[in-house]
Amino acid sequence: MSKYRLLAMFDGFDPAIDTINAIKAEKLAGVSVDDITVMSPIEHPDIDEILGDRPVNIQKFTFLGALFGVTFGFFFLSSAQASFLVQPQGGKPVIPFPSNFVLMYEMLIFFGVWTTVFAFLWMSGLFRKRGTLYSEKLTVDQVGIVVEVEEHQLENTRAFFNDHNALEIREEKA
Amino acid sequence: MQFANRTSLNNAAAVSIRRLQAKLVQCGKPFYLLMALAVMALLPLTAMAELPVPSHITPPPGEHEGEHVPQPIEFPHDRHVKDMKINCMYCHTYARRSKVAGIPPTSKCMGCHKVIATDRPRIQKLTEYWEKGESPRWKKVHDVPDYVHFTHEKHIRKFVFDADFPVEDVQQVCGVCHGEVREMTVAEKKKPLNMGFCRRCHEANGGPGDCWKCHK
Amino acid sequence: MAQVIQDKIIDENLKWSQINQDVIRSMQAPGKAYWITFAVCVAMFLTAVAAEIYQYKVGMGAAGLNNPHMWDMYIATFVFWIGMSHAGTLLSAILHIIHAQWRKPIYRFAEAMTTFSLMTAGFFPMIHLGRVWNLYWVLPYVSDRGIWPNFRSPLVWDAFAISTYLSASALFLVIGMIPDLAILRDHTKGWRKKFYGILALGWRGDDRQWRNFRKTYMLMACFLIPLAISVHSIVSSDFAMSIMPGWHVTTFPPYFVAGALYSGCAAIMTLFICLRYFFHMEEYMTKNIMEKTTKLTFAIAMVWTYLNLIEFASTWYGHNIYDKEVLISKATGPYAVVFWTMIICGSVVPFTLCFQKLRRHMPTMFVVSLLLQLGMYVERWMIVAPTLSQAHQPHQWDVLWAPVVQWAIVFGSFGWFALLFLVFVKLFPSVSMYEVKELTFHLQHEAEEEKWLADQEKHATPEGAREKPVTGRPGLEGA
Amino acid sequence: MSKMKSVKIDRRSFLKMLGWGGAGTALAGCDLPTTVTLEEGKEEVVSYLMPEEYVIPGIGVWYASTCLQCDAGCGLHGRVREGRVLKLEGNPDSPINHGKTCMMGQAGVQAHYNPDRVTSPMLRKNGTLQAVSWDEALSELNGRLGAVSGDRFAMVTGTVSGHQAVLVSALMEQMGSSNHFAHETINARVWRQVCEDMLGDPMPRLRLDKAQVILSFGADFLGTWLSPVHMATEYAKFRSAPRGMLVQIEPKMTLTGGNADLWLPARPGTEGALALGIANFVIERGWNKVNVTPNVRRALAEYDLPKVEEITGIPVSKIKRIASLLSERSPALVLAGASAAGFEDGYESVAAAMLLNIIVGAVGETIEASAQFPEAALLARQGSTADLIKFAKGLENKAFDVVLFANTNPVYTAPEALGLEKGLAEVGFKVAMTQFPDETAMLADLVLPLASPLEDWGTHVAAYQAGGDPVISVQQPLMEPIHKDVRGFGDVMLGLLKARNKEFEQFADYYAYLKTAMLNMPGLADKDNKNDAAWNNLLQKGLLSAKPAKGKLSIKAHTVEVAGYQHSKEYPLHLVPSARLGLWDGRHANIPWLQEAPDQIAKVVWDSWAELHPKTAHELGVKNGDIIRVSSASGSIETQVYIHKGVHPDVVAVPMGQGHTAYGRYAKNRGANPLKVLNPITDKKTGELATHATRVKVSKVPRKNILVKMGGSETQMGRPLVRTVSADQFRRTEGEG
Amino acid sequence: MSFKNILENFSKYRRGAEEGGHHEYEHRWGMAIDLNLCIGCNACSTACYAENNLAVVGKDKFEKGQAMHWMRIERYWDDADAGRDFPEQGALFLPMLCQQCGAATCEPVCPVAATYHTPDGLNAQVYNRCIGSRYCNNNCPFRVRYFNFWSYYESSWPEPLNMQLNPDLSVRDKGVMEKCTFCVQRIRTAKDKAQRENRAIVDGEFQTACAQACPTGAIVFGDTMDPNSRVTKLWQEHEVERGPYTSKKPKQNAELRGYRIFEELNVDPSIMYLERVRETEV
Repeated sequence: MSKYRLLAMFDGFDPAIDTINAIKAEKLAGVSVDDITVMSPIEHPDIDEILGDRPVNIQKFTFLGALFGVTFGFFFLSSAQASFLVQPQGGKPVIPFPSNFVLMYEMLIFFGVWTTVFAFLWMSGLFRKRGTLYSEKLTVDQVGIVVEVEEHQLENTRAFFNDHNALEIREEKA
Repeated sequence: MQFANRTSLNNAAAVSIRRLQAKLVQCGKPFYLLMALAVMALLPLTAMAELPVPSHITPPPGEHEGEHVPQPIEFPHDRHVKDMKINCMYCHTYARRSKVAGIPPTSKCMGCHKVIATDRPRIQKLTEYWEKGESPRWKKVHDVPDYVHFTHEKHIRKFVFDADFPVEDVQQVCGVCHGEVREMTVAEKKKPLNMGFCRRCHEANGGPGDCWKCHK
Repeated sequence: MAQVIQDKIIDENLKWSQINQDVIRSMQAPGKAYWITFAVCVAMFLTAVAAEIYQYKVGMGAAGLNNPHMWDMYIATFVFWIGMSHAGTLLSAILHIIHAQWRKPIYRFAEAMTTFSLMTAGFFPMIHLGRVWNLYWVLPYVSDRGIWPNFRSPLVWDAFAISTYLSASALFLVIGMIPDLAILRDHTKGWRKKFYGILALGWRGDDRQWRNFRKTYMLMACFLIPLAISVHSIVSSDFAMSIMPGWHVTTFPPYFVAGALYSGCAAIMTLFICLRYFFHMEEYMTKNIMEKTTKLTFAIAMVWTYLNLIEFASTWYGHNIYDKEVLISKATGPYAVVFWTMIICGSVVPFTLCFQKLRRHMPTMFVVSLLLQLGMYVERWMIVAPTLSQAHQPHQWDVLWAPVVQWAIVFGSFGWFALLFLVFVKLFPSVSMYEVKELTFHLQHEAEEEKWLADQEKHATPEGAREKPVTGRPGLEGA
Repeated sequence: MSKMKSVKIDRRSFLKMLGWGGAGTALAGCDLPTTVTLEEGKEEVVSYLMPEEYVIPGIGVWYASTCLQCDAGCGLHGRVREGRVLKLEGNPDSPINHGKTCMMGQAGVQAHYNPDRVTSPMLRKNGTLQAVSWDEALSELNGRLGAVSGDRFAMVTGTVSGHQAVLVSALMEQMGSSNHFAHETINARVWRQVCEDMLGDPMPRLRLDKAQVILSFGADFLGTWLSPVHMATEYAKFRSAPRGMLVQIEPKMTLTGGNADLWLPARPGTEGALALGIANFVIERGWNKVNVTPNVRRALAEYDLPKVEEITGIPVSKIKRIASLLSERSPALVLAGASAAGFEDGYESVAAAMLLNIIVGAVGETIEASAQFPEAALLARQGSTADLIKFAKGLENKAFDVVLFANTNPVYTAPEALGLEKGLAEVGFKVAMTQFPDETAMLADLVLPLASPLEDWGTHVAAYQAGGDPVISVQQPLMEPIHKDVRGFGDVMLGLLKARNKEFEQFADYYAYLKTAMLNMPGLADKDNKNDAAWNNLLQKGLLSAKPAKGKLSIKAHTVEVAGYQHSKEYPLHLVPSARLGLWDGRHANIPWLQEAPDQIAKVVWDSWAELHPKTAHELGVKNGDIIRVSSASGSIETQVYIHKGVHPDVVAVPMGQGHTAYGRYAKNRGANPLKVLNPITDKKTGELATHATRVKVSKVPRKNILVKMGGSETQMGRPLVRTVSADQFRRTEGEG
Repeated sequence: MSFKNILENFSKYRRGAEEGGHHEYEHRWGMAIDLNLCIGCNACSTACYAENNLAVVGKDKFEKGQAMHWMRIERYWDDADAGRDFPEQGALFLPMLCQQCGAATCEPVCPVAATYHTPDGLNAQVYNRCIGSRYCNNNCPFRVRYFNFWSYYESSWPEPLNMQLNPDLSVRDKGVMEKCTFCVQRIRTAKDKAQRENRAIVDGEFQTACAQACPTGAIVFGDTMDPNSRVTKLWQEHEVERGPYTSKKPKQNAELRGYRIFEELNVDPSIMYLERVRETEV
């Protein structure tokens, strides 16, 4: 049995939210609210709310990156300084804290930012192949809902979306 | 100095970077600026990629592909050193007394060659110079930049006289920087003689690390 | 009701498709005026390049520097451009964190300004170096020679801070632009479609992307605020960490940060008016937003003025003869004209921003914003030059006015900046489309909510409805 | 000549330059992108043919010689490396300079390596100087010399001593001429005459180190007077505990004035009256250590203090103070230099100072008999401006057919009013022996390029013998001539003599002559030491001390008459052509180091300036950098104004040294030459040019330039950079010595 | 491993100048300049030009303030003279050269460590490392660093003047900062010689060019760590001690002449000046 993906397009958020609420209320057989994907031109707080607890883990990477930055910074700087003993003195010690703190601060941010960005690219699944179901209207004002169903539920789903005022429905084989 | 002695692989990289630099220099200044920008962007990655490796290697690694330098007289080092077993400092007599090793005065050459091998074309050329009262204008093969202060005298003292190294084998010491001169006719530059080369040797052999020891 | 319209940030009934179209229209093939401006900028930039080539060939003497004046306009300009970059961060990061909605239509070009002014600023340390070709020695790379930069030097901190700031702000700009790039990908043709298709990184706007996007954006904003402040503190430490009178000032870091925000805000005002005028963006860059920007500018101007005065006061009470003499000489010496220009442009001109009529009058604001920037530029120069003129050793006192090479390069930097900006507005959306959409969505939402509330109240206490102020919309104006 | 060369190869091969391939060996300091890669085979190395054992490449060796930058005769040590002389230092054995040097001595290398030297003989053909060979030049010269008889031949030199003086007088003898003129602008001729007349010793030793107070009437002994380096070393002792006090009276602050404890500008030309006034007061109070004859006493009595104040402009209180200092702080020393001597009655003024010396008992205490050099023929023939005037007179009378100039540049230094250029145009054949294309050489018919002092042999006997034993110092070459076509002064002279006298043919060259002469010098070398070892010893030490013929001072105090002060309506100001330690009389204007070295007081570089007192400047309405015209009866010069308080308001002081019209790239067309506008007034007694007697007027020229000087602020702005303590405190902490 | 290095020597690397810094000084070259003896004659300055390959910049560049005199004689007039007709007490001369500060402010600001402190107590300037940011001179209260604003090789030493160039130190090209080195090439030569002869350096064995030329002997150069050197004795005599200002004891005898310029800036200069003596009674 092959699986199909369906994209239903809605005019604005209100019908989409209604549809999701309907799915949440298990009006659509075989589709759980956890499996649907909502595509929208902007981010809508209500949709987040309805879709429930979908975790975001970027901040953990950020934390680790920043932590790495600051520790790496310290050891990098002080090992460089400790191996370069002819460096300017000016009456200052070999491993001076004030300047190292400044540089560690910068390195904290540097690594923090970069890990955040890499984490974003990875976690948001930007490069992941997820079918071709897409419509250019999604970047104008329409909201799309993508569900994955078994072949036998295809008709049923279509009807469901049409019931909920979907403007357009596209489908593809998973 | 702990950061360190790179492996020969790294050194090869350094050599190629130097070549690249030289090429860029030929290309012109904008490339230099571009390179600086590029390095600026990539800097922290570089730092992560090449963390220090410890090592104590004597003599320092490093090779250099020297060019053949045409000299007024094709002086056969191999003949003198290998076959005749003449000590380097017999001719390069200032090495133990001065910054420079010195080219032997023409009188020194003539000291032997008034009688030895006078029929050879190279010796005849030498005799010609001698009779004119001139010295040949030799081309410098081993050179360091003008901002470098290098003294032969100190190195010879440390590695030969203070170390009780047999003076007749001094070629081995000289060879650390000058390569196997006894295998060459005209001397060629076989060691990079750049700062990394000097520094690695100074680290491995307890030489001074003060900038002003070697820079002037 | 008129009052209400005036108070709106933008018209919430803007069609989303209209937003797309308007912005894409601004990016279409440029007209004559654009090309003329472009040519002028190229000419300015090329003049600077010629001056720099000359200077590179003959040495720094071409810039007319001398023994006490080892630094001059190059460093002042460097500080100016770094300062300029702060406004973008302020608008996008700080206002983002505190949910000030009015930032949304204008933060994009402010962010671009950040990146470009950093790119401009980055040139100046190079131009100013005696041996540019060895610039990379400032960077901490593992070297065969076993030597490192001197991590104590504020100039090395600069190198760290600027490269961090440049990469972070560029990433912030690019990441924040991804949804817009997806819009462009979907609604353009030809090479642009391919180009944006690559840059959009496959953005489809699904909920997972949006969630991660928001989080990332917020995290980066959180990083950028301390980063921006540290960057300008570090730039100020080029001076504050020295022992020179007039430089070794404890209040320099906040003073520099305030000055940076100040000049950045002024620059935003200038660009705001330019974009509004040239691209007919009146619907997005409304006078209301302008007003908010000017109010913010005024507040920062006052902070700057205060810090300026407190610097003078601390010098005065500190009673160090060296410091004091530099201060007196600033106000009365050979550079007095410049000093009073700084005071008038920096502290007096901003009072025009107190008047609503003037705030809403674009030509006036344009002139004022330029004056503020002039004031901020000479402020930077007043930090650099007088101290060098009159430092500890009276034998080496000297007065220096920069010769033509320096001026050419400084002007050229403005050309370069404008050039980058001109290219940017034609390649990338200078108004953030998705955020404007969000803004209209929220405004609609708010309006409906309010209406609903008002209805509720009408039902409950019908007589109270008249008393309720129509402007009260907390949560939208933010701070 | 070929023989000489072989001698040099044998003995002095270390002078050969090693590996100087021109630009190839240039020390490119730091790596430009174009020089970052070092390629093999780009530079050349050359070895010695046959080196001395002690010559090691890379190691500098010091050789002794003598400094010829002025005529003080300081001993030198020159550092030679790879055949190049790199640095000059003082010879510590020399009693004159004790291992020290002045800035001019330091700059000797730049005179030697000067890029504007004359490199080959030049003969005037069709009105222009053209390079010729030495053979051609010498045959022309010998021909001309053969055709001239007796006094129709004249020779003009600077101060010349040692064996060069011997050769010069030999040549004059051979030519049968008595017209040898020694010309020196900066000299102490009047002082010498006064010393001779009043003390019986022309150059008595001055013991600055013993003096407790020095009163100097314009004697710039730290800068330009007698033997500056020696005086400075003595000054150090004078200033060390117990510290002596220096009072300087002069119209324009000199270097010595800048170091005085009390600097007073008397009205120019009234120094004599001031000295007499002080003397009068000293005797009046009975502070004199030596009694004077009634005649002298009567003459002095005329100078009562109010009158002296009127003449000199120095307040009575100050005069009294000086007088009491002279007696309180015994021993005292009174000196008189250019600004006192440079007047019509200059001799009298200096004599007045000497009288003061006698009265306060300085003679015998701080003025000692000189150690006289036993060989009279080697003594310095000291230059003077009187000789220049005599020479100019001769030119005016068309008395010379052939003139030979050697190491002197009178066309530059002579005042316009002497008409030297015009007179020279009438001379049939003028020969200039010089290192540089100076103004005189430009007028000459034949220019013979001389070797620089660092390339040449010679011996020198300083006029002012500083030590207990008189010395003759040896000048030996420190390197091979840079330019192949130059010859030493002695060699040229010897060549000319050989052509006239067979006796000289026994000497291959001047080196051989000198060596023979020195080794045969009676009373100097040991009898049995006439060998190479003795010679090498001499060269190593650089000088030879002689047993002194100790002289005795015999005081002859006589009445002194000084003229009163005359105001002038037409020319209200005095022109002071001040001498600079640095450019000297202009002979060092082609040395970049000395041009770039700021004047010690004015701190101006690379140009001339006219010092004006702020009051005078205010009256004229001029500011720093404005151009003024300084005109005397004999001409005018234009230069920039420098306002400072170290000049008398009646004075405009223009330093000597600039205003060359030739003399190479560094000197040519730079500034103005104050000597040019001097009136031809002479000192009545000695015939010396009265350098300070010219009256001038100043007018503003509507032009302005930027005064290029070193230093921003003129005062310390309240910063404790140079801190001062009082002499009392110094005495308390560092004692009486 | 560097990590181990840090752990083992951390406390050593944390020692500032107040605790003696991390390196052991072999020598600490210093000077005493007696302003009572200095006559301002410029001999030292010219000697410096001769010894150290200083460029002659010419009138135009001198006017711009680009002169390269490592040693300059500053001449001041008394502030009090402002109201007087004549400077009756003469001028004030101050030989100003790099003070080789123990806690030099130029050192920590150099981005590439081209200026640093040697074990000889000198502020070294490594020309070939310098990138020309010129921060060091900005941070030097004495303003004794000189920047090569132009390339002077061609203009300053036309043939054959370049033959005079001292091969013991480099000729600096454009874009490089330079300054007084206390004639480090002479120090180096003397140290090499002493090492060769297996002995310590003798005081007075060599001098800097300025000290050697100075006709009045106002400049005394030597090793302040050598208890028998002339310079040490002078320092002791005048109760001037090395070290930061903050840890200073007051002088026993406040009237002694020794002082260090800008000592209150805590830079620990290596040059002690002796106050100029003035006969205040006149």
